Amino acid sequence: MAVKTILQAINDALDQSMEKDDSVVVYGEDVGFEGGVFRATAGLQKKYGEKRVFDTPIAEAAIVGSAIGMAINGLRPVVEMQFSGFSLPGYNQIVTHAARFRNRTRGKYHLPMVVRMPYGGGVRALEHHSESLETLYAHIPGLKLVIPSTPYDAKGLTMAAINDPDPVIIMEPKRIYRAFKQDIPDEPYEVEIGKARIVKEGKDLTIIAWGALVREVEKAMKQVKDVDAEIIDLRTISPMDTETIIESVKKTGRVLVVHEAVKSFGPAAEIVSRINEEAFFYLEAAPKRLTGFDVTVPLPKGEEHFIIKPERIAYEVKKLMAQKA
Amino acid sequence: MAVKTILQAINDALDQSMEKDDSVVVYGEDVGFEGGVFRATAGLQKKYGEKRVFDTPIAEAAIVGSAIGMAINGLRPVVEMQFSGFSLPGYNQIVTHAARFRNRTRGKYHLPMVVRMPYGGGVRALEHHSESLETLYAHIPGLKLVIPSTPYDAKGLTMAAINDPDPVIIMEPKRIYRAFKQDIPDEPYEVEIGKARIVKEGKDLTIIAWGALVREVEKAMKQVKDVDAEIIDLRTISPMDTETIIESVKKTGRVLVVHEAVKSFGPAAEIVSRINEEAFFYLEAAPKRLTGFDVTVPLPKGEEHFIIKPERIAYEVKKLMAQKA
Amino acid sequence: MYMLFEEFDPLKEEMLQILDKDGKIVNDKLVPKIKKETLLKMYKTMVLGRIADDKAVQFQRQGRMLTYAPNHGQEAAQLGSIAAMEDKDWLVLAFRELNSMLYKGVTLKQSFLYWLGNEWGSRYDDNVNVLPVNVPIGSQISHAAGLAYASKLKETGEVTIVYIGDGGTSHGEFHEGMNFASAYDLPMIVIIQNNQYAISTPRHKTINSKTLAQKAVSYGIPGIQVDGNDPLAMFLATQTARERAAKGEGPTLIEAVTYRMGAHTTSDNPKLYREDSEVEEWEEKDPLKRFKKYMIDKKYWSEKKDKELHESSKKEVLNTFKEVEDMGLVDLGDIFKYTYETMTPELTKQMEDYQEYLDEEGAK
Amino acid sequence: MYMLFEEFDPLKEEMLQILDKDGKIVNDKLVPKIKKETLLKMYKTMVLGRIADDKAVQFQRQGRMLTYAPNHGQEAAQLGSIAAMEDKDWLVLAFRELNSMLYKGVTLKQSFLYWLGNEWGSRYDDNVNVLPVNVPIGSQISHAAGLAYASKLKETGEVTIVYIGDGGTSHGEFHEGMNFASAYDLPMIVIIQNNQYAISTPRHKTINSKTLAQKAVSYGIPGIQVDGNDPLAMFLATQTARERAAKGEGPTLIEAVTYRMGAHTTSDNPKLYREDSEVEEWEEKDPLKRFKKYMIDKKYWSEKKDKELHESSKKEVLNTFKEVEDMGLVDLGDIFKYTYETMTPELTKQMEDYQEYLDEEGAK
Ligand SMILES: Cc1ncc(C[n+]2csc(CCOP(=O)(O)OP(=O)(O)O)c2C)c(N)n1
Ligand SMILES: Cc1ncc(C[n+]2csc(CCOP(=O)(O)OP(=O)(O)O)c2C)c(N)n1
Ligand SMILES: [Mg+2]
Ligand SMILES: [Mg+2]
Repeated sequence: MAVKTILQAINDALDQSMEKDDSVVVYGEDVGFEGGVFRATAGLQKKYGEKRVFDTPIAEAAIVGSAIGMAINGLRPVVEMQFSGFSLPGYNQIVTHAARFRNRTRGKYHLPMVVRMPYGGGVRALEHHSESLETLYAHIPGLKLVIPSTPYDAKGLTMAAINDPDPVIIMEPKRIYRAFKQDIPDEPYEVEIGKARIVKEGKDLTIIAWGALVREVEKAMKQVKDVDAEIIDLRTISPMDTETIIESVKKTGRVLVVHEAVKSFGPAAEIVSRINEEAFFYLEAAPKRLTGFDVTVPLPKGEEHFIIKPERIAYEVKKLMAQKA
Repeated sequence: MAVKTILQAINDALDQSMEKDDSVVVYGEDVGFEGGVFRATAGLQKKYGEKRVFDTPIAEAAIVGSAIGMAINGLRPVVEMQFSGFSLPGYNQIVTHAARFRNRTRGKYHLPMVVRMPYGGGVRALEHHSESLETLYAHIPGLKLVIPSTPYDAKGLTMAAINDPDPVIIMEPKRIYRAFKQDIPDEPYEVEIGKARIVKEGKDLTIIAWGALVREVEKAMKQVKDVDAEIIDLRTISPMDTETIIESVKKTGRVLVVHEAVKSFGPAAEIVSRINEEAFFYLEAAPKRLTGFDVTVPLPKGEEHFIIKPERIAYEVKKLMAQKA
Repeated sequence: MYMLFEEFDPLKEEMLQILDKDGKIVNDKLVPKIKKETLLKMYKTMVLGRIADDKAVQFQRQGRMLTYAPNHGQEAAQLGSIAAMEDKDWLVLAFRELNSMLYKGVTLKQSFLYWLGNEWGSRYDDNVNVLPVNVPIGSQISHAAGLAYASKLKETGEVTIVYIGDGGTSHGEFHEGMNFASAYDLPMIVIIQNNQYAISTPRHKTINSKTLAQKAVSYGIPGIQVDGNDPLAMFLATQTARERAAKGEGPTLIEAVTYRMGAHTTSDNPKLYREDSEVEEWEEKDPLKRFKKYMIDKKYWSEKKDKELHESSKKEVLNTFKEVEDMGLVDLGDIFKYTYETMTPELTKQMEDYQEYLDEEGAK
Repeated sequence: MYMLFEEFDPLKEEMLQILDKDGKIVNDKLVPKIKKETLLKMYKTMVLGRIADDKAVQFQRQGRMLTYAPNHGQEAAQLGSIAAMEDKDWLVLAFRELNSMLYKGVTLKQSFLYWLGNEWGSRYDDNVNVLPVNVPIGSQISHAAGLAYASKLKETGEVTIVYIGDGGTSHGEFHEGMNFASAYDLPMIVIIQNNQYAISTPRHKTINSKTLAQKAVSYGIPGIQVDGNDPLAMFLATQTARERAAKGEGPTLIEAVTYRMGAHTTSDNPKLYREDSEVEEWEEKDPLKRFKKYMIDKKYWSEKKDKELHESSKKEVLNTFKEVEDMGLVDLGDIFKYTYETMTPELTKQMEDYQEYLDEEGAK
């Protein structure tokens, strides 16, 4: 066991995966020599050489597209998009190819590849560095989308993603890259993709969050001592662990979904709809979405209002509890 | 008045907009000389010249990106993506720029531009010609997304989109491009963006659809004579006419949303969530989504199962009515 | 080193030709050594490809085929290049390469199945290193680069050949893939089938460079313009490029100057945008005609054999199409089963719900 | 016609230089005629830009600036080119063009406001034809093409100048925008600021072509490599390109060979990936030093004036920064008001709900 940040845990996962399996290659913009702008890939090029860890041109479509070719030809590429906002030029490759090769070739070619991307706001960054684009990936059949919220999960989900036979997108909540440490196992391990984590059991209401917001929910619930919330860290956005959500809601009857992505057509809508489909008559109050506003993430001098703080979560929890059944 | 198909109505709208306003330009792949692969722009180059109506390289990012520059510099570009599946290489431009220039420059530059794209299945086409990608555009703040279901609306929405001060995406249900005709006004007119249309009033349940599926819903309800459904054609996916939906649901207490886009994280989820937020205690049954499966639209030999037919709508209506409150 | 690429400079609009339109050798020194059996395989594939192509268009007119992208006229561009590759090499398609596919082991049945709208048509045999038809223009170049990267890393000696159209070179994906391949000196060959049109749009309307081969300059790699209707010239250029690639010296760009004799696809009417006279001019440059003459001159072939081949090929085409036509719809399960290795709970539920609907309603 | 572009052939690795690193004229015949007032404006802007740039880095170290992309070393590449443009022309930015922005009428206040994270910093004055900082690499090229298309259609005589980095040329968006502009002969000038690095990645690691200027060949347009630290050479190349553009002959690609003396942005540490000796070598080629010498030699300038200018510029920078620093947060309403011309009902509701939260909780 060793105490690690999320960033160190990711580095650990990449390192151990490369060590174990020669077919793992890691690349992207500034990923090689420098070890990435956040240093998630630090040290890897030195250890595994320039062929397995390398810098690319600024060309997201080619980064994803080449990974597709590599995956078909026996490698397990793990590529980085420098920020999730810059994954968009590679979006065509991800949607029309990465997500589809298995189905298109009726299983002849499948793509064990991983696309990592730091995402989310709260780091006082300029435009396109703060987006939360879960929906764009979760809506696409053939992709998996995972988001860790702790160092333990960061390592385990990254290793699971690399071992997965299908393409996995990892959105890394960069706001908490170095925010805290956790004692995690030294040896390789996986966190199962498709399974949520119950952060805290409770009976009064269900709060669903992921990434950086899990901690904010935890902080919030310390401010609302009289409410016994069940907190679920979704961990995998797609395929979603509907079962865990439904069981919880059946127990609590109330639900708050918290995310930083913009509200309309955002991930919370899917969660609310699944709850409607499978636990409608258990609901004692209208499910509530607490999300980013339907605007471009403001630049730092306005981000203050956009970021979801524990106080606002607490406020919504109280309002939700006040609704009578 | 003249009897027109949706395709002719769109052509009419483009023609009259170009006639009225010299700043309107129309371009895209094969849009000029040939008049588009569906012939939506037929005759325009001859009438308005090669400078205002022209063929472009196969380069969706440049098509959208240049439209942004033109809109800033006083033109009103109306560009075509040959199929909505091919809008993805232009998606980065649409999301990071088209949707944002007004906000980014605090109103100095705004973009009166239109991106037209035929969309949807049911035309026995090969891959990437059948997608329904509403969510990808509706989730992006700063964009508007409209989808006509009749010749009348096709002309009126297209003209409204061209006159709109903000970027508008038009998804054109190509399956019904030529499926039927309607008597529509010869003179220019607009259909207001952001307003749904009540196709048929009713009291038993609310069915929400758009594009090619509106007619399928109508056909379905002829098969279920004992149910008095209120049918809403959403027309504008974003910004959504929540009010019309909520009023209807408050009256009926039951709701079925029908769309061809894949289910998970799809547009129906947003509709269901809004209903939860504003009419929860009026609901007598769990809102139901009848949508495409979470798969790549099958090629023609499998599309049969994917396409939503009136029989299936009728089946879901009956099941929904059987649910007791 | 690769004199060929220095000798034929696209910036001077020099074009490599060996076998002229009348089947005469115009450049003796450059005639590549091609094994007889290779030439025969090329020729036989060309005949089968031509017949399959023309029949497919016919079937479509009869309402028996959905859509189809004809190759007629572009056979030499495809066969001349693919024949210079080795078995282990990778083939990455655009969508108009029936002849390269057939040569490389995709079956006619699979190809017809694809165009009839069945995913099983892209499930090529295990040992066939061919990626499926690639619909989003330009995006295949970086797939090829990725395959080539893996070959290089694993030191397999494989080289990847990838096709694209003239129109496709305008796409951003072309540029990124080319640059990526050149940055790492990947073993890759890019064939631009310049058939003069992108659907209705003539190549010169949207592309300003005199040649397409000169786009190689942008990537610091060799580029050469070749008579795409000349199978020998295509072979030589590709063979030279393959040597270069195999030695680790990187990718090469080959522009095959050719012509699409038919429609863009069967839903297109080329009469709307091009002159008959232009088509007739290119008819003269037909690759099959000149290849046949060359084969007969070389005594590898005869009119009699040709007649027999035409008959057997025609029979093969008709039988195969019939077989494919009779195959019907895909299984319901297939629609769901291949999205992920393991079906997700949600997908399983969707399939079951739909099955329930079929069972209940089908019963009525 | 445009002899300059024929004389300096990037394929032969010829580079245009007029004023060498010591401020000596090395190419007498080519010295462009530049009005004294223009030269003075260029020089004054360069001094202000240099000081603002260095201060911004300092402010950031003091925790007073969020992030910043330094221009130090690239001033001549920017000012030499922008000064050859006319008032009505359009300027399209990448993100490292403080000097071009200042020259073209963006205020220092606006620029600081932007880097401090306030959208109002991109709300340039009405008569200033400048597009805001463009973060997604490469995507600005087609915006420039669109502006230029409109200029051409409306026959306004405007020309658009657009900047991009060396790394940016690898992006698909660069290719599409360039090809688009060349296809319609648009009045547009593309300046590649080749500062040798894309963040940590040296230009030669990911780009195989000997020069970047030669990428023009791909679009059938002129390309020229210029000493980017020489304001006179940059002026001449841009002026010539502007003439060409204004005559309707299409775009030109200019590679300015320069160097980023500072970090990529203030969150980058270049010591990790480059040698001090390299930086020192480029220090010798400093554009400001040589420009100053030229101005003094020409008797347009003096040491005394220079000292005064440095003092007044420094004061301006400090005062402006202080002013901007004191501006605080943006209004809540501004976050919502500019997404659409008219706020949508949903957005209005979101704003009201949030305001309600602020009112209720703020009160406590
Ligand atoms: C990204 C993308 N945009 C548009 C299309 C529609 N489309 C199909 S083929 C084609 C023209 C291709 O021209 P070219 O590259 O010259 O190939 P050819 O058809 O001549 O073989 C177009 C525009 C597409 N398939 N992909
Ligand atoms: C599409 C996209 N991908 C990645 C980035 C992140 N990024 C910002 S600057 C930069 C390097 C740019 O290098 P270059 O074009 O040479 O310009 P320079 O910074 O040297 O001025 C990168 C990769 C981005 N802004 N946009
Ligand atoms: Mg073509
Ligand atoms: Mg650079």
